[in-house]
Amino acid sequence: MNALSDYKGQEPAWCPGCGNFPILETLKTALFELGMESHQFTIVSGIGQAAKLPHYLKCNTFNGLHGRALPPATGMRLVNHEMPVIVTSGDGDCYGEGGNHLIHAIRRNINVTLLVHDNQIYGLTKGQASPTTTEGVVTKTQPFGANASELNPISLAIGLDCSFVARGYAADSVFLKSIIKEAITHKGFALVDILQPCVTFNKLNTYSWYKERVYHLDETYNPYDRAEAFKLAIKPPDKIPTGIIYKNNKLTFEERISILKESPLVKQGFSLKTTLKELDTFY
Amino acid sequence: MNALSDYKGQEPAWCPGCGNFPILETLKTALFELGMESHQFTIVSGIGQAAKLPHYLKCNTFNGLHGRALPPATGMRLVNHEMPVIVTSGDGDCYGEGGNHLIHAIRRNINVTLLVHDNQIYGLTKGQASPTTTEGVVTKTQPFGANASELNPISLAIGLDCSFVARGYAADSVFLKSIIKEAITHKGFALVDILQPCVTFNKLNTYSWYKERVYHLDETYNPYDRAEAFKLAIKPPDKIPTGIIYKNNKLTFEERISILKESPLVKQGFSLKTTLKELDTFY
Amino acid sequence: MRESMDYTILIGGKAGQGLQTIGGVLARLFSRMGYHVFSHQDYMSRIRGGHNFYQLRFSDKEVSSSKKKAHIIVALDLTTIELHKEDLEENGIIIFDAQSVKQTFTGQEYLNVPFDKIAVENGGDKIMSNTAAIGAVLGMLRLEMTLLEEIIHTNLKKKGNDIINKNILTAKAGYQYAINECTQCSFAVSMPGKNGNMLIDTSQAVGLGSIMSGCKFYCGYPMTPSTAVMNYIGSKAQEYSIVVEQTEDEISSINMALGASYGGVRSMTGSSGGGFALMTEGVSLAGMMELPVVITLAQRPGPATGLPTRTEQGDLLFVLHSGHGEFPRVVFAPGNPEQGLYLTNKAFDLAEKYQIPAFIITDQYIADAQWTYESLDTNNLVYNDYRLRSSEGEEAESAYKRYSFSEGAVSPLAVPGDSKRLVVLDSDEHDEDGHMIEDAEMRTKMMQKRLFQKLPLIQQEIEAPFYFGGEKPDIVVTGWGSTYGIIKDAVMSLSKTQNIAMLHFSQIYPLPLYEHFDYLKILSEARITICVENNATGQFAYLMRAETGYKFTHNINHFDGRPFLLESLTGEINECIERL
Amino acid sequence: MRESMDYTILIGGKAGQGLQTIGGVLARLFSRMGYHVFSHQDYMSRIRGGHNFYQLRFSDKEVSSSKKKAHIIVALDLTTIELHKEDLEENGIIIFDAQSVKQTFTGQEYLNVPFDKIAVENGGDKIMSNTAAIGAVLGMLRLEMTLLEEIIHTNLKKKGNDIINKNILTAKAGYQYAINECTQCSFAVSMPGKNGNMLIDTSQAVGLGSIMSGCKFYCGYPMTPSTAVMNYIGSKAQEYSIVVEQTEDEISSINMALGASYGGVRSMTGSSGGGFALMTEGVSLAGMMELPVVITLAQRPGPATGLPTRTEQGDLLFVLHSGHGEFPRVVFAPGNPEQGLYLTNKAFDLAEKYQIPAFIITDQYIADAQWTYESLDTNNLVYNDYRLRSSEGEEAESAYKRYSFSEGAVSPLAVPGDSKRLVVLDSDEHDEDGHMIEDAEMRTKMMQKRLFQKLPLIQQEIEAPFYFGGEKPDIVVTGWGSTYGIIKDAVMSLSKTQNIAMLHFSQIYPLPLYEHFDYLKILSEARITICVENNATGQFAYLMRAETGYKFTHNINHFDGRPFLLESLTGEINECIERL
Ligand SMILES: Cc1ncc(C[n+]2csc(CCOP(=O)(O)OP(=O)(O)O)c2C)c(N)n1
Ligand SMILES: Cc1ncc(C[n+]2csc(CCOP(=O)(O)OP(=O)(O)O)c2C)c(N)n1
Ligand code: SF4
Ligand code: SF4
Ligand SMILES: [Mg+2]
Ligand SMILES: [Mg+2]
Repeated sequence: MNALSDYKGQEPAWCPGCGNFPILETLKTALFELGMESHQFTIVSGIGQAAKLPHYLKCNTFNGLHGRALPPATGMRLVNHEMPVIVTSGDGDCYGEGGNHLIHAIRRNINVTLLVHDNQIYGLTKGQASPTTTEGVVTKTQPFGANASELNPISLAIGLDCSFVARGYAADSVFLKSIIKEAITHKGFALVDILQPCVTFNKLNTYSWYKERVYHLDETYNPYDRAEAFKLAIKPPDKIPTGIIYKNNKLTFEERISILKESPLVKQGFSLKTTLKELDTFY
Repeated sequence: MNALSDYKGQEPAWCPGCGNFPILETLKTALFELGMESHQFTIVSGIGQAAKLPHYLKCNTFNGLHGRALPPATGMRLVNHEMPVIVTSGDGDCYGEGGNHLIHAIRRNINVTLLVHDNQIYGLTKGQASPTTTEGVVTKTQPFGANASELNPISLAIGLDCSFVARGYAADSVFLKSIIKEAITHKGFALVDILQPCVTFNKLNTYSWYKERVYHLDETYNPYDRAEAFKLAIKPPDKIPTGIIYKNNKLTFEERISILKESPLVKQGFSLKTTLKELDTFY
Repeated sequence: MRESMDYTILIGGKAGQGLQTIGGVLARLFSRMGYHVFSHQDYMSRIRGGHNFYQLRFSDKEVSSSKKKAHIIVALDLTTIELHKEDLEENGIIIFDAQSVKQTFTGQEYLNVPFDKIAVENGGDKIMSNTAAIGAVLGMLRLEMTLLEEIIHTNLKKKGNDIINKNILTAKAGYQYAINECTQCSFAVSMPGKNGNMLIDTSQAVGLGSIMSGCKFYCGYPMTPSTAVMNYIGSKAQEYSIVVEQTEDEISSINMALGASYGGVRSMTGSSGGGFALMTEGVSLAGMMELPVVITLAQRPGPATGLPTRTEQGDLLFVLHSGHGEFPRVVFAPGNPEQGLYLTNKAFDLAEKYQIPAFIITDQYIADAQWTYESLDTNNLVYNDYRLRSSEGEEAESAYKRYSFSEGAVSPLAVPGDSKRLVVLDSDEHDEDGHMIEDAEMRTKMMQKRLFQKLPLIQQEIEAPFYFGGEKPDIVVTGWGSTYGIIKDAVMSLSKTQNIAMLHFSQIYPLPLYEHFDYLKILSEARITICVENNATGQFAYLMRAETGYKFTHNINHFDGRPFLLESLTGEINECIERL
Repeated sequence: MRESMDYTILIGGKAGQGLQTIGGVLARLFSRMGYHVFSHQDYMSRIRGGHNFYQLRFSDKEVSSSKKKAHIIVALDLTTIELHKEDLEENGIIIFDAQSVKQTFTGQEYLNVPFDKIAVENGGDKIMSNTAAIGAVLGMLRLEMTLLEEIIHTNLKKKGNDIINKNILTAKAGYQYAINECTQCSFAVSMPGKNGNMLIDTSQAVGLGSIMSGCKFYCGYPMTPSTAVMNYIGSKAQEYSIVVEQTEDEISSINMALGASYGGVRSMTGSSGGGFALMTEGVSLAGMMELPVVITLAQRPGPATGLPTRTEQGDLLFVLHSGHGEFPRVVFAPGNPEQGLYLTNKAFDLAEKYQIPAFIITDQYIADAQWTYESLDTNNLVYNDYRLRSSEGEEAESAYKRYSFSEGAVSPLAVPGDSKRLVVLDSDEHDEDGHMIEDAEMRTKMMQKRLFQKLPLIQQEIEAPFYFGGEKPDIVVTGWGSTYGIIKDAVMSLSKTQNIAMLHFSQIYPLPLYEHFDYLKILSEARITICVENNATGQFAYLMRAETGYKFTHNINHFDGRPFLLESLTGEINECIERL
């Protein structure tokens, strides 16, 4: 790898001013600084604005179905646990359609880095409420307002004892970069919920709205205390902490599968001959 | 309603000694004591051993698909919020296949009582690991052992700020009955995770295993403190608290939908004539 | 010149530039004036940028398709000029704002209208440049301004008088600019001299149809192009007391809709391709439980995410066979808003009458396309409450069996809580009471009731296909669903020189009985039969062959995500004729 | 008496009583002795109680179906006697333990063997009563005990010598009891005088096939009757280094399998009815991404949960059209374990060769049914690694295009991380690089490559259907999948008196080309053609008509969740013949 520009992919089709732009640039820088070349990692995504990211960043890409990024990411890791896998997802993609996979990816503690571009809205489909949309917001498909409480991905993940739980803010590039780098190098499932302004459809959670609320967790904060992390996570959202909120050092899923000890599955050979003896077991 | 025997349904097809029997009897007693007659409530279930329950207890029944009990329960409540709805589910049904619906039913705070017969195993399909199976247990479909951490439904639900979160134990009928009664009368989504021995497939979490660990939360415990409840929920499982672990008094989903204020949807009439004027809006 | 007036206007630009507003206002304007209008949309899967267009045809005779060539092209950006200038009709004109497209064009066919400048000078804000464009188009056509003022009033009511007045001023200025500058404008606009027409698209028609059928519950998960139906119903939810709920996923949608149906109301859900795929298990559940539900499927090109904002008829066979196991269903595919309204009503009626899932298939093209009508017939709409809601006395009620054999194919469906009747539904095979069973005899009886007894009854309800042509046509052009309009326009124009007929199926499954109208005879006796489909494999032709054995002599298939256009379809039909 | 020896043993009892163990040991015993064995199972959806049975036929000639009538009924409970006594063959015998069924029966056809008592007296524990029963059956048949001792040794190795010896003692006592007491036993058991046979069911064969095809990843969610394949592969996972993962739901299964395939290994998933329905979106994804994956569908009666432990062929059309949009696939339905092994291997090969989803359809009946073979041919199995794994140098690698048009229908599929090639897959329509596009031209080209260019190549790979009969048969009995054995036995027996042939499809889609074998001609020239299906609507017949226009003269359909039995199918075929 030589230059940051080597990551340049297709021209983004996002709206001018979209919070996805700084996320894309930050991710590129993080990868660059980690020395990961385009062919050395894979980005898996679902469908949504965030999910388009791998087209805009040169890399191995599995841009699959809406809500279904984590299962292929898991499959990929299980057959090749030397391949770093990053998932870029949206709040609808990950917490709505894909909610069940999130729960179980956390349980598995598969070593995948999940970046949720959380714009608190369905962007690509034009402005419906997402699971993180603030209660009460009225949209065309929420004629009575978003009547469900907004999902708190941080407390959910801590509730599931997720191995790495962080929150970042799209416009806070330097800090976000440090979080993303830690998430990528963390051994285990890492969730980074990234607050992302959607300038077109989310008129509530704007750049200035976030700016007033977002703050950094400082060095004194201990992310290893689960109960304290939970307390922080459920505080009223007038001030929004960013940084690594919780982490632990569980074994990864890949580490717990004995047959993966020696080498990744994809590198283990096969010959039909070695299997012929199985026929004998049926006599 | 006259007698407990009025709830008698089909002959259960459960194994002799199964923990589902006391749950069934306890539920009947709770309903009886609450004065709810068979036609006055509905039980919705998915597929699994627990899901067979409504056939064994005379009532309005929607025995739907595996993992999909909560959506029809929600649909039912939305069109008739005068109808109490109870869901009987299994750990696979509810936390595995149905995990996404659980998250969002909690977010909606739909006024449904969810009883999860948590036998920490897939019973009906013959003994595969469920999301609550203890890490490491080997089964035919877990040849490398259950490698994911077991799901903690209590901390998950508290993480989602579920309106009512309780744990009961199948063989502890009197206490379980009191929990179920409170869950049914609670206004909002109520999750009761019921520890249920499966005498056929779960050789680890047996009656005696539970007996050694289960204890009652006493009056001094304050279920309204979310952070404390979380602490309790994540304690190591050498001692298992039962009782109401967390609750809050949020508005229910039904209450937040303006058009349901006056009467349940199913009682609101319809006449084609009143809609004819809509044609004019297209000129 | 022309026999009748028939103009096409294309408005092109980037997503977010408001071309839908321009198109929408013009379409509404022309229909209010009493013209017949047909419009369709072409847009990319992005929110800003790219290239989109809105195409509108208006005429003093009925029009039901789009043409390739346009008389006026409103170019909001350079790309529009580059991409569409070849499609300009003779004497057609491209209007554009040289300053905003950052290039100028000269020549007979170009008219530079400084939209932005007009907007700033008259309205005080560039934001009104689209209003200037609308005014300019009217000016080019030498039409009156009064109706536009009315529309500005209605559309901007919420924004207050100041905004309204500024917009009117801007529109007038654009209008005047075109009157003065477009010396080459030679459009001969005949006055329709009639009352205003309705303007409606098929998503609205399906939404309207569901409201007029007493639908009380709609749930769905956003997915283009199916969301439009949800949006329409949502916009009326308060007024007609309809619960509209966005679910966490499509699996929840179908199951929640079934729960609502069980609860005793008419309920509906809808999606597109992948979202519908997730519903198929629930479709099978509806089949087993015998629960009424209406499902709309707005098709888009697959497989997988495909071309999410474009059009295709690629899911017919998937819908027909969706869900494991065997159970009856009805499948309708409206070819225009009128059919959309009628068939949605019929879907609700049959779903409840026979306790089955009923499908309405559209696609992006027909979902968005606007048509005009003098009025829509509502006399053919029905509303019957087929539920068992009366009270009978305790004993009779306790004898209630959800799946009783005693009433033949359709066992009365009671409403839980409404009486002492216990309503027991099971996804397993069950007995009359609704409790699960395993014996072969009961299984066979239930299959007979659910499937074989119902099928002939349902089939009797299906009406003849639309037929247009003589008794013994040489050529029959057949289609289904969204191709209704285009086939009609093509066949009408070809019928001047050919003994050609049109056959169109909107009630697709079960196929209509020959008793009503012997389409098989017509087809078998024709020399050339062409099945036109917007898919690759000819799915309707496959269905016809499977059901009737009949094989079309020709197939015309497009699968590029775009709708058929009149010139090219006519050309392709002609090729089939000539090839023989 | 009989031309050849052909005995049926039925073991009946409650779930949990161990009748599968008795049946399994007897089946293994007979096959080791060199007999031909066919067994099938009938069980309820419960873990304890109810009524289940295991039926086993053994003969000195090939057998491939079950008969209704049994020669020996081992009744572990009263219900078995009550339900099955009518099905006893002439001179057949019901053995039971009067004490444990709590009733006694007298008469020529009953033999009371005190299983429990024998077990307690010889083994010291009632738990061995099934061993006593096995011994007794051998005694009734006057077969040797040696092989049973061997089997007891192998099966109970882990339990230690004490348990083994007690079981052997118990078996011998049961044996001796029958020798002494069954004076009415008149079974004439010919010695096969050959080597032992293999005994295998089709779930095992499919699992074995996947292992022998280099499958390295299996994921699935438990669902009867599909779980057996997962169990088999799971039992070998350690030895052959296969990751076996139970997913949270079936949506995850198909998507995880695709992720694994993308990662560079052969991968597989499977389910039944409703679980498969949830996979259909992912099937479409495989189609769009052109990712190889093998999917097994073990059918059971639907709709919805249906009869979860029973059998049906009700999902053929659903599979054929599953997934939105249009893309190629292959569908195989093995009719016996031999075909199961071969077709699984072929599915893996074709899936990877053409980068498509390949399906293997079974059903509960064929999944559980055991067959014997002298040996299975492995010479017809292939393993080719079609992935692009070689290294080319940086420049060439950076020019790699996942969906390159330059190699025709199939673009080389590289392995991410294996070289500098970037492997870009997209669920949207895409260009050669794999990046999303919206233009009509690229869309059309991709559809042409993905669908139309591949289809004829795939079709060339499909082999002729199995045909058994003369050149000009009067009667042709046709079937697909699990009915292979029963049709074969029925047609063999009818061929003594009729000019009858059998036609069986296990490579179902695409249908075989006529070039290989003109089955259409055979059918068209026959007088009576019967399509036998274990479903209500005749799905294969529908497919045949859609694809070829051919309509069978007769259909035999069962849909009661039970397999066909020899006597009744033969009867029904005769009826068709007589009716004409
Ligand atoms: C199964 C399925 N359902 C629905 C859709 C339509 N869809 C595409 S993106 C999207 C939501 C996007 O929201 P989010 O995930 O928050 O991403 P954003 O666009 O906001 O970044 C939806 C509903 C789909 N493609 N597939
Ligand atoms: C979509 C689908 N997948 C799988 C199944 C098979 N299945 C039936 S019950 C069950 C699991 C039962 O486990 P649990 O929910 O814990 O209930 P239990 O039997 O233990 O009470 C499964 C996997 C199904 N019926 N439908
Ligand atoms: S719609 Fe919102 S999230 Fe999507 S690109 Fe535009 S600004 Fe970004
Ligand atoms: S298998 Fe387990 S859960 Fe199921 S009925 Fe038997 S004991 Fe109960
Ligand atoms: Mg979003
Ligand atoms: Mg369980």
